[in-house]
Amino acid sequence: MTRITPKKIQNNAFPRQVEMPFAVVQGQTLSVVPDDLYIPPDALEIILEAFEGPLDLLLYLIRRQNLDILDIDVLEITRQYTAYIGLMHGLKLELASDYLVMAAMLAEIKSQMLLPRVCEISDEAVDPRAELIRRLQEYEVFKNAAMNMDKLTRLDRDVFLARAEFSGPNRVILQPTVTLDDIKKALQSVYERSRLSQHHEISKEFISTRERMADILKQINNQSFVTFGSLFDLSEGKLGVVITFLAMMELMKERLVEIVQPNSFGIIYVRAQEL
Amino acid sequence: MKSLLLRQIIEGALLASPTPLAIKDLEQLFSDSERPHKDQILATIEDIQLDCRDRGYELVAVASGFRFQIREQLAGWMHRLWEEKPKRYSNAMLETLALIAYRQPLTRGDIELVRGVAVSSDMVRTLLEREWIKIVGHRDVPGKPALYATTKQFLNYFNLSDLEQLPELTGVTTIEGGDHSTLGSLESARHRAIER
Amino acid sequence: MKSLLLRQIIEGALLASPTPLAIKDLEQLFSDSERPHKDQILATIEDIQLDCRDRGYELVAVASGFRFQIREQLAGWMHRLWEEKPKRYSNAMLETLALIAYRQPLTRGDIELVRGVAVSSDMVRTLLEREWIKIVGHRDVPGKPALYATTKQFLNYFNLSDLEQLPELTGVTTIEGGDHSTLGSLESARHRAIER
Repeated sequence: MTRITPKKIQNNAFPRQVEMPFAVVQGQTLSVVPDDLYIPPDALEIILEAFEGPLDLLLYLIRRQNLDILDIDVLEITRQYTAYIGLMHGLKLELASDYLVMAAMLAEIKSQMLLPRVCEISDEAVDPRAELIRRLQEYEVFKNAAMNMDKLTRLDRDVFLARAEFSGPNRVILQPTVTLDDIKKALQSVYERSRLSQHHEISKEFISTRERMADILKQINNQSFVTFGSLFDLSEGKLGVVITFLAMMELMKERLVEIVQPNSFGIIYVRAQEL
Repeated sequence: MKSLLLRQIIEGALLASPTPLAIKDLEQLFSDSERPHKDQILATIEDIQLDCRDRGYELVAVASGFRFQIREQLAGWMHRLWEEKPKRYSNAMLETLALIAYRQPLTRGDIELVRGVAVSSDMVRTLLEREWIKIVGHRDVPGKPALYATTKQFLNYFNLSDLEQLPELTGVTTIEGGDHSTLGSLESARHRAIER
Repeated sequence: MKSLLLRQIIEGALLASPTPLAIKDLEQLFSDSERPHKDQILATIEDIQLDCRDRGYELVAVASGFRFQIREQLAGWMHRLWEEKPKRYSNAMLETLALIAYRQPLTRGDIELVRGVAVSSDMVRTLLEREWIKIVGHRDVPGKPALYATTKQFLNYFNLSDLEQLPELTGVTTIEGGDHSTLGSLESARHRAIER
C-alpha cells in the first residue's frame, strides 16, 4: 500500500496548466492555494511530513482551529480537507487511496447534511456525522496511547540490563545447534525477499501503479467489457505485467472495476463498476 | 543453607542471566536437598532490593521475572557507552503497538479500521521479530486472518510486569452528553469487528 | 560531582557494558566540565570493590579494563542457569548470521538494509557472545558503525577451513533473465549504504 512519501515526488505527468508559482517547496513549485484556506505558518512543512493517515490529517485540521470533535462543522472541514488534498496533489505527492476514501466519505456526509430530510420516520435522528465523530475519537484515543507508550521506561533507552560476566569453571552453556544448511536457507530467504522488494522499488521508479490504474480505467470506460488478458502488454516484460496486475487489484479494492468470469477456467472480463 | 550464600547465589544468577528469572527459575538453581522455600527466595530478593537503594542499579520485577537494571536517572551517562543513538519508533509503529496492547487479540484489519490506513507487512514483521507481538490464533472468518497479541518480552522491554500497568487510555469524552461513552462505543466497534 | 553519583555512574557503566572498561573509557562517560580526575575514578573503583566483599559478584581488573564478574565459588549453582534445553535460533538470527558470513565485513545498518527490518541489539550480542562474529573495524561514516565479520570459532564450529568453503547458493536466479543477479543487487544496495 502506498502512503504519502513526500521525498519521492513522482514524475508522472498529470497535464497541468502552468501558472505563476507563489512558492517553491523542495524544488517543486506551488501555484494555487485557495486564499481563504486556513494555513498556519508551518502548514507546508506539515503537509510534507507524512500524516499517519486521513484521520490524523482531519484531527490536525480540527485541533488547529480549536474545534471540538463533537461539534465539527463538516462543511468547513470537508472544504479544508479537500483543499489540503488538492495541495498535496499539486505537489504531486502520490496520495494513498485511504485519503481519497476519506474525501469521498466527507463528501457524502456533506451531501446528506445539505439535503432536506424527506421523512423523519425514524425516531432516532441519525446525525450523518456520528460515524465520523466516533472514528475520530477512537483514533485520537490511540494516538494518545501511542504517545504515552513512547514515554514508558524503555530498555536500552531509559534503563539498561545490568550483567556481570560468569567465567568460572564448569560453565556449560548449551547453545542451539546450527547447520550450514540452516545458514544457506536463511540467506536464500533473505535474497528471495530482497528480490521481491527490489521489484517494488523498480515499480516506484519507472511505472507508477497509479498511472497504470488510470490507463486501465481509460481503456475500460470506452467499452462495456474488456477481456482480462487484453489489458496486459507482454512487451513490457514481467515488471509491466506485475504492475498491471497490482493496478487491477487496487482498482478492485477501491471498487472502481468489477472482474467477472462467467465459467470456471473461462475468459475473465473486466468492466467499470456500475455506480 | 546460610542466608549469605543464598543471597550470593541469587544475586549472581540474576546478574549472569541474559533474561529475567522467575521464582521458579531461581528454585531450579538448587539441588533438591538444598532448595530454599519460595518465601525465603522472595525475602532474599527484598533484602537485595534494599541493599541496592544507593547503588547505580536496582532489582526490578518485570513480566517474566526479576532482573537487575541500571537506574533510569543514569541513562544520560550510560548512552555515552554506545555510539549508536537509541532507535526512535515511528508513530505508525507506536500506534499499531498501542492498539495491539490495549485491544488484544486483534487482526491487522482491526488495526486498519481504527487507524484509517493500511498497516504494512514490514511493520508487523518487525514487531513479530522483536518478539513484542505474536500470533495467538486466527479469526474464524474468510481468509482466517491472524489474531495478534503482545508478549512477555514486550512487557519486559517496556519495564512492565503486566498489561494492567499500561497507562490508562485518555482522550475519552462522552458523546451526546449521555450514557454513551466513547469506551462503550469503542467496545461495540470492537465487537462488530470481531463478529465480521 | 558528588561522590555517590560518581560511584553510581561507574557502577552502572561497568554493569551495562558488554566489554570491560578501562579508566579512559570511564573518563569518556563524563562531559568535560564534570569529568573527575583519574585518581578519583580509581578510588571509586576501590570503594566499589570493598562494598562487594560479601556479594555474589566482584569487580576485577582484566587485560582490557575493569569488569564485574560472578564469584567463582558460585560456579556450581551458576551452571544450572544454562542447563535447560537450548532454544532454536530465530529465522531473524540465522538470516543475520548468514549475511555476516557471506557478505562480511558489514554493519548492522547494511544488514537492516538487505533484510528490510531492524536488527535487535540482542541478536548481535548473542552472536558476539557465542564468538561467532566479532567487530573488525568501524566504517568511516558519521556514527562510526561497527563492521562485523565471522571468527575462527565460527569456521571451527562448521568444520570449515576458510570462508570459500561455505556452500554455494543454489536457486539464486537472475532477475529479468539478465546480468542483474540478486547478489549484484545486494552488492549495489550495500554500496549505496556505504556511500551514504
